[in-house]
Amino acid sequence: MDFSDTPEEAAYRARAAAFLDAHAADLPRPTGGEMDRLAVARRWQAIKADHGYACITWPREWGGAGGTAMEQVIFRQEEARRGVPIAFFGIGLGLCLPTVIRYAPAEQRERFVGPAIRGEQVWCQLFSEPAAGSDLAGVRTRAVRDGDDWILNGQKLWTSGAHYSDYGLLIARTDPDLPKHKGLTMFWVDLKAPGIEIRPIHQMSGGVEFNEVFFNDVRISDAQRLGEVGEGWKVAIFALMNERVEGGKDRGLPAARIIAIARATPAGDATLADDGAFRAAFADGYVRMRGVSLTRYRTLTAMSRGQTPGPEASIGKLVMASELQELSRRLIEAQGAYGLIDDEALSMADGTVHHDLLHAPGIRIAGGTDEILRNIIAERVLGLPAEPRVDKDIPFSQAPKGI
Amino acid sequence: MDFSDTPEEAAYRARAAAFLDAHAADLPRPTGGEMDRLAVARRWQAIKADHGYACITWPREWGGAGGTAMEQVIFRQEEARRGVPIAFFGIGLGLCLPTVIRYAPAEQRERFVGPAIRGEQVWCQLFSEPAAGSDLAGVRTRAVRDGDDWILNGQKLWTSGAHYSDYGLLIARTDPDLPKHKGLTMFWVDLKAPGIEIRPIHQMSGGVEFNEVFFNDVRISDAQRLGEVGEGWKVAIFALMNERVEGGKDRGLPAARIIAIARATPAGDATLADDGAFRAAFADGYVRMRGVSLTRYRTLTAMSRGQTPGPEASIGKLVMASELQELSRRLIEAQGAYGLIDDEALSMADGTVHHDLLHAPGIRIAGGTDEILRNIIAERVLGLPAEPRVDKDIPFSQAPKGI
Amino acid sequence: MNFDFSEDQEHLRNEARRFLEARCGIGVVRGVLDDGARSHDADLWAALVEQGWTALTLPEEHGGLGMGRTDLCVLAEELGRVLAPVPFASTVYLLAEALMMAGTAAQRERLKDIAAGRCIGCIAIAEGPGEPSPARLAAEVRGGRLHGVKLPVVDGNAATLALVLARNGGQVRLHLADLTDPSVTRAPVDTLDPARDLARIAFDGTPCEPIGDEGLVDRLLDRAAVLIAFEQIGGADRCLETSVEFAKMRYAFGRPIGSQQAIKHKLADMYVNNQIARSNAYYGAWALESGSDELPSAAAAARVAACHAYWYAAREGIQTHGGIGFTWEADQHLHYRRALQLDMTIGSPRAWRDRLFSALEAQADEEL
Amino acid sequence: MNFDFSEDQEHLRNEARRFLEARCGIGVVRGVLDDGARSHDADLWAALVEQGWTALTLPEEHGGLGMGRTDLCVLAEELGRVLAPVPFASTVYLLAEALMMAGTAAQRERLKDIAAGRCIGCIAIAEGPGEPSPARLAAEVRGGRLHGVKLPVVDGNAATLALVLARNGGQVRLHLADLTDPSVTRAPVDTLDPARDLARIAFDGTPCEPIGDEGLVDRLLDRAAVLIAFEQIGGADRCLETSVEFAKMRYAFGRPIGSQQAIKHKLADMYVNNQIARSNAYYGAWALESGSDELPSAAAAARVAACHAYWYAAREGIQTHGGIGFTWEADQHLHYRRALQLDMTIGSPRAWRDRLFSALEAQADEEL
Repeated sequence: MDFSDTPEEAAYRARAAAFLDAHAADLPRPTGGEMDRLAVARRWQAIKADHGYACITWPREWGGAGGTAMEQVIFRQEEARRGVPIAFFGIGLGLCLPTVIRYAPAEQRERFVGPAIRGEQVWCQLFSEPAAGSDLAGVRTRAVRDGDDWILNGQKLWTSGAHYSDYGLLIARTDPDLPKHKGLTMFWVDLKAPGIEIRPIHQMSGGVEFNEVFFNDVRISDAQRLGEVGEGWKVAIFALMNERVEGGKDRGLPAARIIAIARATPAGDATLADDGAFRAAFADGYVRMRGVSLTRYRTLTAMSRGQTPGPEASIGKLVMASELQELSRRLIEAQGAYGLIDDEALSMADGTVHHDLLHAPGIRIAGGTDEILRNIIAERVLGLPAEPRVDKDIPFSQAPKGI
Repeated sequence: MDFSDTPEEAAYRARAAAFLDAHAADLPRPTGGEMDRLAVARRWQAIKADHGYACITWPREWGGAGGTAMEQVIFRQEEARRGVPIAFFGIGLGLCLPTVIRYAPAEQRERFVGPAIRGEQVWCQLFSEPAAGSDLAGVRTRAVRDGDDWILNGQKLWTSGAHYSDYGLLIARTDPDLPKHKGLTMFWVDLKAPGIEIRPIHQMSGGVEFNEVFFNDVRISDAQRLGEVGEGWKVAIFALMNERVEGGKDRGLPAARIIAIARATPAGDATLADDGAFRAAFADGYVRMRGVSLTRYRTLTAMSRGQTPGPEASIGKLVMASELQELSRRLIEAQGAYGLIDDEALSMADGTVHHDLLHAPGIRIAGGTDEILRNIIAERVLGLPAEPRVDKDIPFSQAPKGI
Repeated sequence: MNFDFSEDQEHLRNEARRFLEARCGIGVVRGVLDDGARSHDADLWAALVEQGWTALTLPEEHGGLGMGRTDLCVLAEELGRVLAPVPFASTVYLLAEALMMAGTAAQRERLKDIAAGRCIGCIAIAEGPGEPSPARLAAEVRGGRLHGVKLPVVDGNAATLALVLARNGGQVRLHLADLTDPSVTRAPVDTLDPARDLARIAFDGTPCEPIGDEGLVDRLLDRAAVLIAFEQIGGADRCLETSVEFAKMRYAFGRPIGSQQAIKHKLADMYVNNQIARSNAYYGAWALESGSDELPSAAAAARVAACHAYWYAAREGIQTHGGIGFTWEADQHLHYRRALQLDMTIGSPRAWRDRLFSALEAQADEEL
Repeated sequence: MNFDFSEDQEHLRNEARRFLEARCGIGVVRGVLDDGARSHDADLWAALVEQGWTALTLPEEHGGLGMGRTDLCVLAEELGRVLAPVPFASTVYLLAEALMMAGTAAQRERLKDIAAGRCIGCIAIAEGPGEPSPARLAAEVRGGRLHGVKLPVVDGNAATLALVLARNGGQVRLHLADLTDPSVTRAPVDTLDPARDLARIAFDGTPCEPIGDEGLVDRLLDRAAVLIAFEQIGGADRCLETSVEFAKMRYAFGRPIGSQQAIKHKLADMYVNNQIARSNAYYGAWALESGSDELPSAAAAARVAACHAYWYAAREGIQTHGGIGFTWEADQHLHYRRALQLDMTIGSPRAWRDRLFSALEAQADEEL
């Protein structure tokens, strides 16, 4: 057991580091808002594309490097070490473009792949809806055939990045009289098309990361269809399978920071760091947070050995989100009434802990609720049987629906 | 808000107290084992029967006192205060005999009610089976018609007191080709009948409170049937409704005892009573245990106001069992390696805490598992919808079955 | 056995609920939440005063209605249900109680102002991070004048009269200080619950007078703990009701999410917590009303149970609602914020757990 | 990246598992459980010795195989799975480690006896209720002779050679004491896990010699914590497997209970706990093998996570099995008992949580 690279990995890491040292240092630091960050990210993406690092695991014919998943991970690690921008293109290159490459006609592939790899065009996914969250196949957005076109009507929800995206992958219901999973079809849409309205969603944490996207009689060509009519669920599964395995990133302050805060927080005649209840609770939370981080090394080891990590990676977010919520509450509670103060200038760690407390409920929901993740672990890792499904074999139009 | 009796309740309590003071003091203290305790309990039961206190809520025609549920509670409180024996007859008088009275022909009622009230005959219930625990209607014990008789074959499980009982209420499947709840019939059986074998169940706690009861070609008369053929489920529901509302009894040591133990347990340079982690955990457990006790007063208040308590009383056992498990583990853990010692002479509170730790898993299961109790609260108190049932409308013989 | 609210009290509850439904809809709460400049809803406050709510438990000779603390518990629960953005607890459970418990005849004259709505109270204890402790207290009275900074003070911007914990001679005790005095500087501070008022208050030689003895602050917090527990239970029950309703209406996989055990058992646990909290709070109410020796343990138990119940209900209420529950427009986060506000307003649950253990130790010593 | 067992180690595991399946069926465990007179299964112990398991990590010059601690982790996990009723941890993780870490040349000669199965070890620290603390320690060495009572001592009846914590001059340190000396009186005491040995040992002037310095006991427990964590994970994974299997086979309401979320999510949580424990234990194994400075925090984290995982798995394993899981004949309670035994054998999880915090504090100080 150790944390070292294999010789091949070490060699790749050296090459990647050399490239990054040569090119990443000159990147400007974004100073403004999101649009400024996007501009820098585009510039970096183009540089990576010029040197074959934009889509490491893709085949060379599509602009990739034909590399391994482990090489991709190593490159990301080296990027992260240097703080270069890596956001904005993940959904497009990870999920949308592989779907375009697989399902679109040749001339569309030619049209979209290059600009997407270079960061010139940004993609988002338009899957979730008000009534299709955990139950993703419950989409109600309608696509009705009209000659060589389709007319879209409906509402998508929780769309990351729609406001700066050029295109989106959209799943819509084309036949409500077929059973739920059978009446769906996948399309791509131009987000500048008439009839599309994008509204930001105001989150309880104060942030605005997601959008609602409304479709009012939006006309698209049948040429924008990806896969056969009625095969949308199959295409969606293909798209989502391409999503990067997310082991849950590290969340919350590092242990040393928390210990420093605890030592600075008076408690009785001593400090919070002397309080048995805090010490015990922190220790319990620490081993869980730490366990998730360490589990990622096990996942990487599997990848390094050429295996494909399975759904067991879903424990990451499940554990991290709840621990973050309880840890941040515990730190805030220990401040006494002062903990109520939600002001970056006054509260500990520049407000990070308060932000975590208000953000954690969203992490427990977004990208699979705690409950869905437990189902996935139970059914796909442990092999426990699924629950009875009452809506699988009846026409979607007749399936029971609520709000 | 207060804890005092209404004037009527106070008057009843005074009468009960006078009776108890006059008669209970002379009762011998049992010195031997279970059979000795049973003998004393029988004697006391007969005295109560002579004075109309044996079945306070029953109508006078059946030997009861036509009293209220609140009077029953008050009498039990006064009995408990004096430590008189109240075990052995609860299942018979609370559950079996009301069913006999409701469903048996007149001459059987005459035959059974008097001796049961006087404690001369003891009854048990024979409902649960290996494959019918949480899912009580899953009974597989077969009763096959043979002229004027029925032949019983099968196995009952978790039967309290079968080894000292004279009779039992038994539910059996009389038609496996009907749906699950429709092919059941209720009988009474004489536990001395040929073909019945009673074996004690050895529990993980070391105790023996329950039995397995095997039926091998046991022949009973159709006159022992209670209710119509196929109506057994209805009769069982009637029987179980008569079960006394059990708010969960107080479990574990009282707070003052636990604090004394904590003060006597060294921890670092001080004692466990000075340890922040223990103080916090104990406080959390205390409010839950205490909350259950206090909830019983609310239930009694409802009864005192003439209302019938509902399924909300099921929170008692749910909370108490888990808290008992964690509290006893915490106390044992705080002893360090010494906590491993399971010897009444050496371990705290004469071994009570160790007994609780080994007994708690059973409390979480017997009389409704934690999971079933949460279902009951969710469905019957909060009105949440039931889960889809796959086995309700098909012949029992064709329903999926496991171990 | 009579361990519940009386018929009269249930009548009072119905009246209060009707009144608050009409006057304290969620728009009133959001009005304060979204406007950083507003400490509370002044119209609602005026209406409460008019209804006699601030006068409910005050003696008749001071313009009060002379009713019991259990009656006040009823109002507390209803105020908690609707997230009322008013300084009721600070004024009625804390200031008025302090005056009634320990005020001199002259000090008690202020009760008339409370009854008439001319006086809003607050209690100023904290002076920065960490649970306050007498040893670390810096605020000091010298020559009858108060010096020091209190941060934060709940309802400190709205209040006219403060109870201030300060060092005075060798003692640490409460003082009454008029906040309209020019020596007082105060400003709002950002808070986790913007629907409630939070302030920084600096005293720079403010005239003040001591009230009660050194033990008053603890006795006062015990009493307030019971009343605030009812506010928490009101909020927690509201979260439960909303979540149950949503779980019946919201479908996934062709059936209500409330038919799934993950949701069903979560809501059952919420119900259990709320019942546990309610029963402990009833005992607290009984101890408060009857002047029982057990008030310290009863109050601490009520508070610990209520803090747990409200936090769980608010937290899992969001989770039950899924994505929509995480939006600003949904009301779930208002309870999440209020649960935290009530947790911290008179000492954190962490501190009260410890206090409960100490109270049980004292009781155990009594019994021996 | 290579954060997992190697191919060779997986091969060792397969061998070990096959061996234990053949030699340590549940009947072997119950044989010790049900017979108060037996401290361990001597046949199994002899077979382990013959397989070279006690010699695995010992140096070749003392008859050992010179393999690494990570290899020993593999055996620990397999022994934990099958609830092996043998004094392996006491002999190999504690006594042999102590001799290798700090023994004099003469003391290290004992390693040959361990390799050859002639010596069984134990560590004697506790002297009654409460986590041991140097300040309260009564056992004392006077003139090279040990006086005092140790209660309880895991494997104290089976052992031939003890590590005894005792006061010696101004220091509290470990000593080697031969338990076959006539000055030693020992007797079994009833234990929560009757499949494992627990003793009271009285020393009345027993010859002994110090081993290592004052810091040895803590360093030793850190090392043992990692190895015992693997035993716990072995047990916890076994509980999970058994429960999953049962939940697929056992039907209620016409479908497997494992299709109900109450059971499904319980087992998912069990899986998560076990994975968290495994990852922490791997890090502990790495720190142990590589001699990392982070061993104290890594070992404590491994132990805290493993105690939690095994307790949860054992406890909810019974619950998943329902009534049948509560019977003596079912094997669930053997894990419940063993989880408690391993929890308490080298200091409770309560004590180790505190130790983890202290270790993280020390690391944070280093980093600054």
